[in-house]
Amino acid sequence: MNDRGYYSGFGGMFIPEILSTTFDQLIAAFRAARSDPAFWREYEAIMSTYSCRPTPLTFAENLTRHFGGARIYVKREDLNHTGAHKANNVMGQGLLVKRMGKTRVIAETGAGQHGVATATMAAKFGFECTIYMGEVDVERQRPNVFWMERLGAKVVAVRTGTRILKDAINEAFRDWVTNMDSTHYVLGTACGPHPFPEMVTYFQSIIGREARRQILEREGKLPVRVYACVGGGSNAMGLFSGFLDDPVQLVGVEAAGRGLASGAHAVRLSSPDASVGVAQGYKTYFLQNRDGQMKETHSVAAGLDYVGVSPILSQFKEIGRARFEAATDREVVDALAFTIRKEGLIPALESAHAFVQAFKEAPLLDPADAIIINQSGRGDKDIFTVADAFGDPAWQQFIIDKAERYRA
Amino acid sequence: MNDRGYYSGFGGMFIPEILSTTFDQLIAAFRAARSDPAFWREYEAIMSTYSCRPTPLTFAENLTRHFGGARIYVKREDLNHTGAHKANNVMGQGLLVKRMGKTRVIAETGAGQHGVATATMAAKFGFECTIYMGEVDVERQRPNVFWMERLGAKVVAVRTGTRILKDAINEAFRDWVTNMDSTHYVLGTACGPHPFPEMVTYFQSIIGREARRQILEREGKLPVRVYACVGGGSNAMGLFSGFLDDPVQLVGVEAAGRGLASGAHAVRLSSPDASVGVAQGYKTYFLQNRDGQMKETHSVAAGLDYVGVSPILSQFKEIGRARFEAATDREVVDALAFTIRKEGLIPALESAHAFVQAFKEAPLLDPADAIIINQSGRGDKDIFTVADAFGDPAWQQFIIDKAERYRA
Amino acid sequence: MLETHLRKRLEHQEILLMTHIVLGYPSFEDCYRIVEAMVAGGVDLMELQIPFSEPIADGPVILMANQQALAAGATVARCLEFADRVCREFPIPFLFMSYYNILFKFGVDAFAAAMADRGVRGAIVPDLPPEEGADYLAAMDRRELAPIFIYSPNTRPERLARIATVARGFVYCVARKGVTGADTRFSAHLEDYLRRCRAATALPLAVGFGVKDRSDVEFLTGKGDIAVIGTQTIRIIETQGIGAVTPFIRGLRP
Amino acid sequence: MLETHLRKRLEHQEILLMTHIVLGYPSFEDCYRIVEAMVAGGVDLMELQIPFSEPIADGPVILMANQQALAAGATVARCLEFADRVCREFPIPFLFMSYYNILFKFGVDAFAAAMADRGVRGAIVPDLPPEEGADYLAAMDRRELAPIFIYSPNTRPERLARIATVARGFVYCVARKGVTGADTRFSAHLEDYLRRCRAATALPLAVGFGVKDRSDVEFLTGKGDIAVIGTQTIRIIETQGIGAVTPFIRGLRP
Ligand SMILES: Cc1ncc(COP(=O)(O)O)c(C=O)c1O
Ligand SMILES: Cc1ncc(COP(=O)(O)O)c(C=O)c1O
Repeated sequence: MNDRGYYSGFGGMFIPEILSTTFDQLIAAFRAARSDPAFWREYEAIMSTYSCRPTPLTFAENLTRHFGGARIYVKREDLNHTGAHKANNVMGQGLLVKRMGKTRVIAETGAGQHGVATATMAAKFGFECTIYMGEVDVERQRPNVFWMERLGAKVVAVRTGTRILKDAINEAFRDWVTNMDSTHYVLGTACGPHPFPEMVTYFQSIIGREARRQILEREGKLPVRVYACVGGGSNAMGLFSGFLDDPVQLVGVEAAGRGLASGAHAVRLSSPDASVGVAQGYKTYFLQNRDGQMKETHSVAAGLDYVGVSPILSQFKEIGRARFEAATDREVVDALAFTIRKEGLIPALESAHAFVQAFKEAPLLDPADAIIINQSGRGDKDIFTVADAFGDPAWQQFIIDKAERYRA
Repeated sequence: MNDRGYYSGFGGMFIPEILSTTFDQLIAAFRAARSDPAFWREYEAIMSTYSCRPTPLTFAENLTRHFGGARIYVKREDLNHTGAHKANNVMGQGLLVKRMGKTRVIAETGAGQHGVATATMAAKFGFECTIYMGEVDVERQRPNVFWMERLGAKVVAVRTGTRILKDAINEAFRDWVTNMDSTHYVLGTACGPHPFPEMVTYFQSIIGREARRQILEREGKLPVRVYACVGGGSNAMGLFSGFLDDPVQLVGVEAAGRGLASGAHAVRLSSPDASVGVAQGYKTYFLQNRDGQMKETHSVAAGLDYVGVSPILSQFKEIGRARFEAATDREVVDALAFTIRKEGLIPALESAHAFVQAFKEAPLLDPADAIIINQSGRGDKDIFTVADAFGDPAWQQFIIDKAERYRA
Repeated sequence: MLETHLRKRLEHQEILLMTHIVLGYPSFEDCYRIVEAMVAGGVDLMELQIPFSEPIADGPVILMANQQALAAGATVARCLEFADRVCREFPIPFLFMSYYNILFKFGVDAFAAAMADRGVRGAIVPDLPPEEGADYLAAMDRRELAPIFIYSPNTRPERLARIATVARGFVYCVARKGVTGADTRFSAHLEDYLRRCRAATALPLAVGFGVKDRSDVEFLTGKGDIAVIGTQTIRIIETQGIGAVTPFIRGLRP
Repeated sequence: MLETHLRKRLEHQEILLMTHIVLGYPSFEDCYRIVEAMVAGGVDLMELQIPFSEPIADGPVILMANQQALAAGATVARCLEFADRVCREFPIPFLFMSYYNILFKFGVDAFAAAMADRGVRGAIVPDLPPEEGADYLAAMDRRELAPIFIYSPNTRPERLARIATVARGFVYCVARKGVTGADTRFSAHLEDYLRRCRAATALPLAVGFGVKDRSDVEFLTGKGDIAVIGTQTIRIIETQGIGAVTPFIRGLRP
């Protein structure tokens, strides 16, 4: 049988029989698109006219000076339309959906970022759109729900399981097994059954391609290390893709939440709480118990709060091609505050994980060296979380006053 | 005496004596910068590495199809860092501040957009920063206040006058007459005493320069009309600048608020409630009474809620170089909802004013013609206002629940 | 072997009945009483679902049952114990149904061994297509256990044939697109589909997803060999109690 | 002419006192009583501020007074009426102080005519630099009214001289950077600055911004010709009432 997307034994296609034909079609459509040079051109054209690609590579002069080590560059995925790298993936899949002649898209979302991106793409391409979102996330990410609805998407609050991202994925699959003929499932990260890890990586590779070209233009040489946060792994794979054949250290940063020892985290690649398993259609490291039941995860960054991880990153871990670290909620909020103050950049809480690790390592590197941090998204979407992390009393008063007026 | 920035009698420099030397310096610094080709290059370099310039020109295919007239293009200033065209102005002035060797910046803000942009620039350049904001605006734009504070700015709630934008401008001037030696006042729009209208226009002209080049590339010809909302006039002047010498109709759209007849609006260039006057350092059309006392203004878009208007636009009105229209709050919310749904674009409420007028005119134009709408900023900053305009009950419940938790 | 057993039963019954329970829901004690009631009602074979936290192919009713079973403390070990007991005490074949991670974490070979040990006759693993199941097939084969595979209305002819080469016991024909528990229109369309299934394999055909009552079973009679009653029994227990199970099952066939 | 009048007074007083009120604050009636009290206390001349909605050069105290006067219904017409009355009833020169828009909307020439009509002797318009004031200068000149201009510590020497060519009556020397009402350190620095002002113009010098008490006035004596007491009298009225005004003014000079 033909290629099923294995990466050193991770990955695969663990899908219900009813989807086999759908996946065959998807793989064929993706293969055809990828081998058609016009397709990537079309993709680049839409990304540069509808979103803002190439996104800039910003030299963080003040951070560099402060840490006194490597020259710190920031890849600005936050400047994408809808505010994160998620746009790259959805627009790419949107073009495929058009090629496949489908008329409806569905997606899961945790932070809401991928949901907004998908709903945006659907509005642009004229697709019907349903977004599945764990009830817990619907509650904590209401602004994103509001925009998805304005964009014309139906947002379904998933009330099963732990009512977060993984449950939304399950629910999206349940929709898909019912409506596969009209519907494409726009998976939001480099996870899930083949060809999603490969396909999402392909679209996100635009990050790394640009970053490589940009850093060569600016520094005349490659960076020594590149940093990305790891939720499902798509922004990390996107950045890493640009440097796979180079002598560049790839550093992925997972969410250590309240600390590795607390159990309240989402560290799959460097924690004894994780082990290899098969769920949501693919084989990778999962946070699961001995029976194979998935555990609850935690991160201050909703977009990293996920039990699985890209099988390609599991491979990178296994073969030593990437190094994985973790950052706690506290470290993340501190790095976020510091980055805002020093550079006027507001990384998403997810992205701030990458900043934490880069800040730890930059001082130890040679001032002649460069590093790149992937700012996968912008943090103003996180105001409800960030304001809480800072415990800002004026913000709380504002909300209380607002509520008072709504009650009246 | 030398040039004092008059445009068919509008403009001028009505400044307290104590600022005369400061303005002399500023004019000299601006002249020197403008005649130094390296300066614009430096400006473009920072805008393309720190913000996302050139911003895209997006073809609004669905809107075009829907209206069945001119081909509608959208200039995407919403993709700037900090989410609006305000970034262009503040980064430019920031470079001037560095040239002048000052160490502190102050700014007024209404919507909060210019405050966030200035605070961002200050963080990036390492300046001290104080932002003046009417108390009413502090209350309705709390998220922006939160970010300004995180960016290290001191936000002063102005409790005098009508406690909105114009009062914040007065208060910023009061600061400036005290601290002019260390401090530059980063005025946020193409208003105020000379050289601000000219200088802000100069920096914002990057919008029009790009848009002209882009539309020629895409359409092979000039647009027949270009549309921009008009608060102080900076985004309009920015776009218009690209087409001054061309046979292109320039259309500015002011805020008709609850309707021209209601008195609750901010229409200065096409309303009998406005007349020529002198305030805040310059001569232009103001919404004022017979004695010359300024009136209260209203718009659903905080950034258009201002009594004065760029003297250059007053000239354009006078000499017929531009046409001015107005859009009501209701029309604006409808156009916003429609644009989100059709194109996946979320214009700021300010920008949506330009969309309203373009939508009225597009069907009457030839399908072979192109028009450009300036999307001066992104609307997700407006969620508290937009959610109220839509009366979204789920949003209200979310805020009430959040408040409950803060009270506990 | 399972297939032989089923063929024998089919000599006496025009159509067999297979039911489904989620182990540990509402409790293991109740599950025992339900099995008892089902056997009394005349079921021919049963699926015992080992609950999983991510039951991707199940609809809301069974999904909730999975979650509640886990919340109440169901483990794989207790499920094996339960299977051990019912296989000893009741004269019908039992199958495990679960998702692949349960087998994978247990060790596929160890899991097959544990099944054989306890007398479980086969397994249905809806997220394990044959292409991903080489180890599983080998382990099941070694112990003469039946790996039950699935046909769907979307499965292409050449794939139906390929699946037939590895399937044992019977083939589970999903009656329609969708998850468990939703309504199925029993139609000419379905008849057509079952004809295609029959052409692809010599194994008995189970037909599942949406079988609710006697008229459904009647419709299937002559077209399939086994009617699978899944979600409907859970609904009956939830609304009418375990006492209603025996008469319900009994009423499904004339 | 105003200058001549002031020179005459200066023959009898080492330093003159100029006070400031915002017309209509707290009310026109109270304003009248305040003028009465100030004249009784011995002020030599007074600024009558016509309130404006955007008093850009004023600090919080006078700013608030402007707003409250407007909120209470102060209009330019009522201010002119008031000026008419006090000019007739009190033997000191009165000046208008306001922002340019008030004059501009009234019509600059009409405004000068109205001043002349009512006996107001000059005007201070802090947001109207001489370069913007050609019409105003002409209108004032035609009626022998004094356009009072401002010197600031930041004004360059050549500009001091240029302003001197158009100024009439006296020159208002702002003692420091900032708005009205903030504290001023009366220092050697200030002395220096006033020496520069003196060198630039032959007109009498008024010194304002921050004069609060007798020691401030003493400091200024010999360096300037007119001490301007602005915000401080408003504070005194707000905290001690109008009754405190006469003794306060009286106590400013020995
Ligand atoms: C801004 C941002 N960064 C990172 C992530 C994590 O996803 P991934 O690991 O696929 O990049 C998310 C997910 O929502 C996100 O919104
Ligand atoms: C997004 C946006 N557009 C427009 C404006 C109006 O300003 P201007 O007329 O100077 O462009 C503002 C002001 O805050 C704004 O935030």
